[in-house]
Amino acid sequence: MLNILIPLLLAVSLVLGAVGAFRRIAMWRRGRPSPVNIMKGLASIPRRYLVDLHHVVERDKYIAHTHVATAGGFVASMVLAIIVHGFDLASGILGWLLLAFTAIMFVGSVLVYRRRINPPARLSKGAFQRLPKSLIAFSLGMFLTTLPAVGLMPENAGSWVFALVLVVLVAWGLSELVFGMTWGGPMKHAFAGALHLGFHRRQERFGGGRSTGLKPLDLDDRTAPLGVIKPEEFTWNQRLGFDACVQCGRCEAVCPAFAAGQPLNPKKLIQDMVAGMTTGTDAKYAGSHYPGQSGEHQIGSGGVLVARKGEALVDPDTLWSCTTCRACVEECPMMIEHVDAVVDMRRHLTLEYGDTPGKGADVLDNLIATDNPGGFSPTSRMNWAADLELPLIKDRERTEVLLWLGDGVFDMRNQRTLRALIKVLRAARVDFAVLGNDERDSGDLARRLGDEATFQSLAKRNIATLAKHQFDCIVTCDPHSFHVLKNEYGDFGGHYTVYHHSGYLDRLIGADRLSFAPAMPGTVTYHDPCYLGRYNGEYEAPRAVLKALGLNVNEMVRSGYRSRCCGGGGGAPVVDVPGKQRIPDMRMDDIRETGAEIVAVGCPQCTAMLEGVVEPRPQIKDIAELVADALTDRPDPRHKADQQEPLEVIA
Amino acid sequence: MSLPRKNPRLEWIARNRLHPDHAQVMAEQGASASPSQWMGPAGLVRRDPHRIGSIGPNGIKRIDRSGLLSSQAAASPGRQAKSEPQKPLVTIDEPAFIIAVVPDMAGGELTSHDRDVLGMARQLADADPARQGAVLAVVFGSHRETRFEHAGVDRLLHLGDERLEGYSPERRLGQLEALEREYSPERWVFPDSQLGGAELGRRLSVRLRERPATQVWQLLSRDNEWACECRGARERSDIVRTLPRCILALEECAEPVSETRHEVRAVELEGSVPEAMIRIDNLGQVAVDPASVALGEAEFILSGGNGIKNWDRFHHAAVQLRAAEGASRVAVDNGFMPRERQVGATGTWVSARVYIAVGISGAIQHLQGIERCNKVVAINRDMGCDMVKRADLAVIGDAEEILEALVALIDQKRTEEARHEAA
Amino acid sequence: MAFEAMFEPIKIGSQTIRNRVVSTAHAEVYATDGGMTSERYVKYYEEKAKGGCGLCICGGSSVVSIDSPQGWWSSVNLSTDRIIPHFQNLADAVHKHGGKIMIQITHMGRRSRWDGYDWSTLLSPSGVREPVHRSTCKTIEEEEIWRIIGDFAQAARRAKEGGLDGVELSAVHQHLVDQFWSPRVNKRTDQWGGSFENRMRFGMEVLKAVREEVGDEFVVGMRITGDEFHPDGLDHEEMKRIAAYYDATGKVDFFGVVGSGCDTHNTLANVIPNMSYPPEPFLHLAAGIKTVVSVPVIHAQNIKDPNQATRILEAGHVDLVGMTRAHIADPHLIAKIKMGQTDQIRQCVGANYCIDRQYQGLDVLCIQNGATSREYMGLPHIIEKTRGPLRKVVVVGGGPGGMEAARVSAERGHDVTLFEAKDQIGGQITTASRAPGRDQMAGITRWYQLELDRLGVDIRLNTPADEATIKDLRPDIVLLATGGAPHMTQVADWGFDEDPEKSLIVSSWDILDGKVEPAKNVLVFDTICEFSGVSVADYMADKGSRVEIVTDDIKPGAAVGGTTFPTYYRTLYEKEVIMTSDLALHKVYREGPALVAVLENEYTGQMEERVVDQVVVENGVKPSETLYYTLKPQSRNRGQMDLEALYAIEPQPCLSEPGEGFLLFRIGDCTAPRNTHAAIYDALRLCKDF
Amino acid sequence: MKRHESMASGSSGLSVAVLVSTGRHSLTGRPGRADQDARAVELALNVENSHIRLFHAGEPGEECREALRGYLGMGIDSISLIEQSADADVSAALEEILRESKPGLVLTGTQAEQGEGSGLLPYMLAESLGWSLIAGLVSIESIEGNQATILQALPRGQRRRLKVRLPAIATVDESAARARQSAFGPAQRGRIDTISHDSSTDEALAGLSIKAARVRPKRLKIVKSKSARDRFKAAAAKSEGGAGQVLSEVSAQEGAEAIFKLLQDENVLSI
Repeated sequence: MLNILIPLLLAVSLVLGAVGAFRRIAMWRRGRPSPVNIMKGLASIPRRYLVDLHHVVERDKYIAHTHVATAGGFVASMVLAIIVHGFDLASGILGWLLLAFTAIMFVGSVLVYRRRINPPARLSKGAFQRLPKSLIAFSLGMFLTTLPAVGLMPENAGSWVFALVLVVLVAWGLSELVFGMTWGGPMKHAFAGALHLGFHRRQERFGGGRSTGLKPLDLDDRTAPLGVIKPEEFTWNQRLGFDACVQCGRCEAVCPAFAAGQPLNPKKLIQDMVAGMTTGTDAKYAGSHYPGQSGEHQIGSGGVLVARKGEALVDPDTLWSCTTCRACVEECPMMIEHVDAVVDMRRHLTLEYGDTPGKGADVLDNLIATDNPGGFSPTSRMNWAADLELPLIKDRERTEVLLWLGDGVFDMRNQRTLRALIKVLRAARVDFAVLGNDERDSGDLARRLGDEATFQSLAKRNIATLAKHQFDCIVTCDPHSFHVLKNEYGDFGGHYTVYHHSGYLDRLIGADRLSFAPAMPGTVTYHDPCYLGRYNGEYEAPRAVLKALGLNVNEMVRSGYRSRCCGGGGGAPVVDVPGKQRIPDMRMDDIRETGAEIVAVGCPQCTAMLEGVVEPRPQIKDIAELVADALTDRPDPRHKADQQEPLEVIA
Repeated sequence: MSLPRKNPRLEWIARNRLHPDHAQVMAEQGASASPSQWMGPAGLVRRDPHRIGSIGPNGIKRIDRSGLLSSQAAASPGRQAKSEPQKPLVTIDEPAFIIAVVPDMAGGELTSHDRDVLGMARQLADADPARQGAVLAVVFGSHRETRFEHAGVDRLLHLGDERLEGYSPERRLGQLEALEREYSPERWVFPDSQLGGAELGRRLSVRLRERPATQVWQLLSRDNEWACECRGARERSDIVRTLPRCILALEECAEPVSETRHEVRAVELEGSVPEAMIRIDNLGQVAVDPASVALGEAEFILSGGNGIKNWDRFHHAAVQLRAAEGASRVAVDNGFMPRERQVGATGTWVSARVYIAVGISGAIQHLQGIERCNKVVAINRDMGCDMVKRADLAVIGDAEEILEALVALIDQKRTEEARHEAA
Repeated sequence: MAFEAMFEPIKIGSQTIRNRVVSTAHAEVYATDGGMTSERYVKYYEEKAKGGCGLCICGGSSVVSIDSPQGWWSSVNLSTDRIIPHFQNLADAVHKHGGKIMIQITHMGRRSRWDGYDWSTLLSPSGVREPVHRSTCKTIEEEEIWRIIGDFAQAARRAKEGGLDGVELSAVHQHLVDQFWSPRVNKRTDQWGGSFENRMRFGMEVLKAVREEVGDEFVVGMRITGDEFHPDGLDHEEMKRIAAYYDATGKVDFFGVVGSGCDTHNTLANVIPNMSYPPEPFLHLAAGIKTVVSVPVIHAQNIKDPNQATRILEAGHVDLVGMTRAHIADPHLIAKIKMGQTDQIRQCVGANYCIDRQYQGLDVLCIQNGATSREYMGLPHIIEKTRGPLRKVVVVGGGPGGMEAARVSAERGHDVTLFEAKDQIGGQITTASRAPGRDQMAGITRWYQLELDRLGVDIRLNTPADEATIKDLRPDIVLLATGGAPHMTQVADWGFDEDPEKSLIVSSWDILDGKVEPAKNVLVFDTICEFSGVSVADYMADKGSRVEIVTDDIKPGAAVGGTTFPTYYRTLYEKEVIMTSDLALHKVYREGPALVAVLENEYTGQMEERVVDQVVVENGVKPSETLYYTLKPQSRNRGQMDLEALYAIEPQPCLSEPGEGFLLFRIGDCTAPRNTHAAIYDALRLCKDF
Repeated sequence: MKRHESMASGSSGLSVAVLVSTGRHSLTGRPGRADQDARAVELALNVENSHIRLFHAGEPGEECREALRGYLGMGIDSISLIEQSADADVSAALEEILRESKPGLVLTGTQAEQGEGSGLLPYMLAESLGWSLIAGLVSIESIEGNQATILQALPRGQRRRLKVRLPAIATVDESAARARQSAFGPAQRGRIDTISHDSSTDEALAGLSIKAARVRPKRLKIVKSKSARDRFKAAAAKSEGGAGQVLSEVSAQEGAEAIFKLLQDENVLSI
């Protein structure tokens, strides 16, 4: 009986799976087009799965091992089962292999099961609570079914009842694991996830690459939608990506807004995107909600994801709570792009409705009228430096370093950082110049607030200005400008070598162009700015600079790629969505835990946010300030300077 | 004052320092009329230096060491009475022309803006001695201004009709048209202010088909012809133009009249004024949240200082009075009030109609910050403090008790009013 | 950004000034060695530049000619090329921090003393004597006029060669240039006097010669008055005409405007308005000048607060604000604004200790900041945390010495407890601030209160410390700053008794503190002649008493400085207080309901009496020493301070010596009665190394 | 008049015309919405059941269009741009347009950000059309029939309630609710319909000389005395009122009554 039923079950499930797959793909394809290379994409899946994805999964050893055992065991078992049972080729090694893999899978499944007893809050329940049982059913069923095939058990051993039990077990397992995969069960992640790896909209992320710049909108095309409000307005591969979500909740666990009690949960957001594509309701969602929200939500009238008035799946405040820190993206084993989705929807709210909340409207108006978010006169950009006699690039034929000052020029706190940086550059005799009043806001803030039009206007004008001058590289102490200049201006024809000041200072130190007095006693910790770390992968240079100063960095628990945002990114302080606590306060608690007296930072936003925490608290110092404080006048400067070779990286 | 009684013999002795009785007479004379020096029982001379000298015939303190004139002493020394010097009165009986001014009269009194505008009108009226003009002020409704004469008003047209009381631009326009018919003023001058002048001035200008000069901030005299400089484009430009007939002038457009008094001769409209078509009904002023108004702009401020012990009660009183809250520097430094509430030279300059200073002694910086307040009320324990000297009304006593009584009084009036309305 | 208006750069001539804040010219009294700028001078200005000041104009009344003696005020001497290298040091020090520095140059004419140094013959257009300096002078001759014009040009050249950014020609304070301008002084009938043009001629020739010598790039400004306030002097309209006249030449890069003349004691007090004046009392004069000139206008006079400065600048009354005394009190004023620490600014209270010392030929010091002008000695404006052991410091007494000791110790990072017997800190400052027009003194205390709160000092009010409470805290260091009490028992015949009912005399403290109500007829006997006596007389007269203030010194308030006694005199005379000198209080006795005070003439011994209701005695302070002598034997150092270390601004050796028990020091009036500055200075130099 | 009433309160709702001008940013001079006019549009958008039309009379050009897009971005479909020469007196053209389109309510800013900025235009239109005029409108509370209840701005943040007969022309005060954000999408899609119209040259304009505004500091205390000592005293003395009434030794109740009376006399108590 079994040798008829099992192949039949296999066949049926495969057919059903294929049908489901077809329907699912068709559903994804209802999104906007996004060109991909199908064959290349498909071919890349195994390597991306085994290397890139596993790289992320491996951060949690328990689940990594479990996943290898379960998923590896299943894939192998399934293939072998088709051969062994479907084509009745049980003889020899294959049957034994199948037994071995189902056994491995069984062990994995038990581990999954154990995980699901009192699971951490970040994990969704619902259908996912069933999954370990299905896994066990499949592995156990298939193991037992295979025993006779290899001759460990006599054919027709046991009663028909036993056989029936086996069939039910296998059927259960197959339905969950094979066509459940394409019909929206919890195993959907395997199917969608694999394809998502192949057709990811940021192909650069695989193989150790990095792709963090936002994709531009084509503003000249009057028919193209401005951002996203309906599920179909996402590109098809974004939709595919949402569907890949396994609801592991790692994003939720790292999201600063979620922790602060602001109404954002990246996992729920992705699930809402899925609900938008499929059922239109979050009734079946069984994970944590957006903080402060509960109950069921339906897609809004007209099929919109976000409602301006009334209700929809997503509240605008959810979108505006995001600091665009990319912690969720960094942590996602399925490599889903949460931030892109957030910004896409923000774009629609801002560009179509002018619904930027809080001080957003003022800031954008200022950027349009004065090229800086504070609304200061553009001719007063250099007021802060009247006594520094900074060389203007327009007076120079060429310069090694173009120092991009950023809007921190209007902020008295950041002026101290800039002064420190200039002191250091002068001590190292760096040939630098500034744009002066010709500089404009980089456009970062406008872009994160969804105002792509203002961003592009600023970007294009900045690029035109930069094109007039000759320089080897740009140095800035603002990671936001750094990111935009480095990663986002390229789409508009601006390609530059850009350094964050920590990176540049590291090079100067490496080239022995700076000398320091012995470090003062005291403990230091370092806070990674999101736009320097996760966005640009620069974790080492700032630490190297601190080390060169003789400072020992007491690392925070959350540092490096897992650094917690200060709360200052993505325009979050501008829109200021209320929560239960403030993100910078949480970050300051992280800092206090280290016992550090000084927290070294490398971003004007971080400085402002952390200094906003009420005293007593550790001192906040930019890396440039720490370097400037430690400088000693070099002996015999002039002589050495004359023979100074330019830094090879610059020349 | 009684006439001094004279004794020629004693006077003679007093004048004659060689007379044997001289010293005794001098002492007696002094003793009878507040002695400055006499012999004490211990045989030591006793002096009262405060009594030395007397007020001489010029009203100036005089010390007569010769003793020659001392018997004529009229009054003992004391503070000289200060009197306001009388300014010359200007009368213009037959003016060559009329400059009509329509002041805002906010609160029934000339505002400082009104005085500036009257000052400008004065310049226009007095420019040519050969052709002396008169300034005619038009006042609608009731008023309590007593110093028109010091503001440069030659003629006063007081239209006391109660229907002209309050905001009534259409009726007022009708009256001004009548004035135009009867007096044909050479120029019309309005304060360009939100209090009414800006609106009424523009209404009249278009009615008279005159293109007015608006936001005029100074008069210019060019080749014997008047010109003016105006603000344009929302404070962004200055416009120089010849002076038209209708002028809407900004604050500080001219110095107010300060050196002359004027006649304030009452005039009336002879003819009857046709009933204006009324399309706007004034439903009255609306209560606004004092917190929505910037401190520097607030109309009514309750300000607290060192003398406040219970700040909760102070805040409660401010809410009840519907007054904006201010504070002295000391109260802010001590952490009882936020920095942005600090009034004074080192904080915010305020210009309230009424400023109540509770328990504020009145540091000189604070007094500077309230210089532009119309009425200052001091509630203080210390009668000698500078705030009491500055105040228009000072109540000496326990600040909290007085505040509490005031709040209770207002509560009571409000309840009465509510009952009245309900009835 | 708050205070934006203060931070907008401005061009003066060829120079860009980084902000709108100026330390205007004042006599520092620090130049040495024939008028050369010294290290002290350089460090004093460097500190301001470091603190962010935009422009420093140094060297008030720096002389260009040898017959304008510089020695009396240790001012700078530009009559010799020897000055040039000194200027180079000064310029480098200020430029290093982004500041600009110019110097005021002048010939003081008659406004000086002749009885010393080279025994110069002073000069003036018409030989009219100057009251403030009691100086006679000769009438200047044509040849001398041309010599001095040349001296001005040479002095400007020296400033330029020394690397300074400009010169300010002083035509204010009745120096030679405005002596020519003012009809009060210039009675000449030749081409240098009479008509407007003639009176202007000397200044114009000076300006031309200077401009000729230094060229167009070097900044040349003028400091002028806005109104002399003399009936026969220059009034505001005349000054506007003068300013416009010089401005029209295009040779002047800026004008500094000061309200009031100053050739009498009374007008002199206006020039540096003390705490009794309103804020910026003479701004209208500077604003008036600004309406007629085309170049930037600087105005100083009672501008001390960033809000005030911002308001003035935003309104456009003037282009730059002078915050000179504000910088003496806190040279880091600008830096603190930029750091968002405006509440930490030590604000000038207008005590005029600085300028009143200057008029006595003493170096300029700040009543509340012991570090100012002592930068060269290594006294810090910013106290750094100690790297040594953290200690328990107990300070007893919350007067100026105690407050500064607690502040400095806490800044060092120590655990500080401050005991104060009264219900508020401040000590004698609180008493002093009760007199009319002296309330700003309390600003000193307010700053300390804010700082001590910020630093987390444990302040125990209403707590008279005794041996037990102190030792309970297990202190490492005990600092006594317990001050003293009025010294009422010096003459037994005064009839003082601890029981107020029996006592025939009252202390000035009891009156000012409100413990004793002023009576109707009062005699104040003031033998100290400092602020306290005139303050109490003023206070009582203000409350309605008839007051006679008697001193055995040469005049009441004799020891009150030159810019402050006039404001006392104005109010005392106004309130009809009788001021009597040369009489000592011999005895007080009761006669019926009245008190009789027997006074003895200092010079003849003749006695006379006053019949009054109340006799108030100001006889200074008697130190409170009880606690000290209780603790002394138990302390490690037996209460002794190492004076060599103290005066050399070095750590007390006992701090680094091992041993059990606490160290004991006493500072301020509980040692010997001196003044606020002395107490603060002692506390700073002692505690900065804890 | 009859026809107007039907326009103002008919079933089709109130017809609101907003006269908008081109603004200039105060610091950079870049073209954009004029602040008060944008507030007028905002007010119009908040009138329930209304039909809104925007008019601009002026010289068409890129800057003008860019500025007008600012209004379109508020969600307005189209603006009628009445072509006029740069030196035109636009009142005649606007009068004609308004006469034709018969709105129930006309809203516009109090003062233009460019040109003379005399704020006279709405008065001229009201006078020549014979409509009501409201100065300093802050908010519209209700519209019933041909009557509107509105709040008018007074200095120091105070408000006055008025009932006005429609049709009316209202100048909108700068303290009215701020205009909504102008969004890029609708700004790009909205139409600017050009209407040709004869220009009548504003002859007086040639007689004006216009420059950038000078700084005009507020007047400081005036001390004009001819006596040097009086000037000196006035400058150096603290401000004292002098003849104030001092109530000492009165009960708290009596003190409170005296203060209450003063507050009533000064009309600062809202009871």
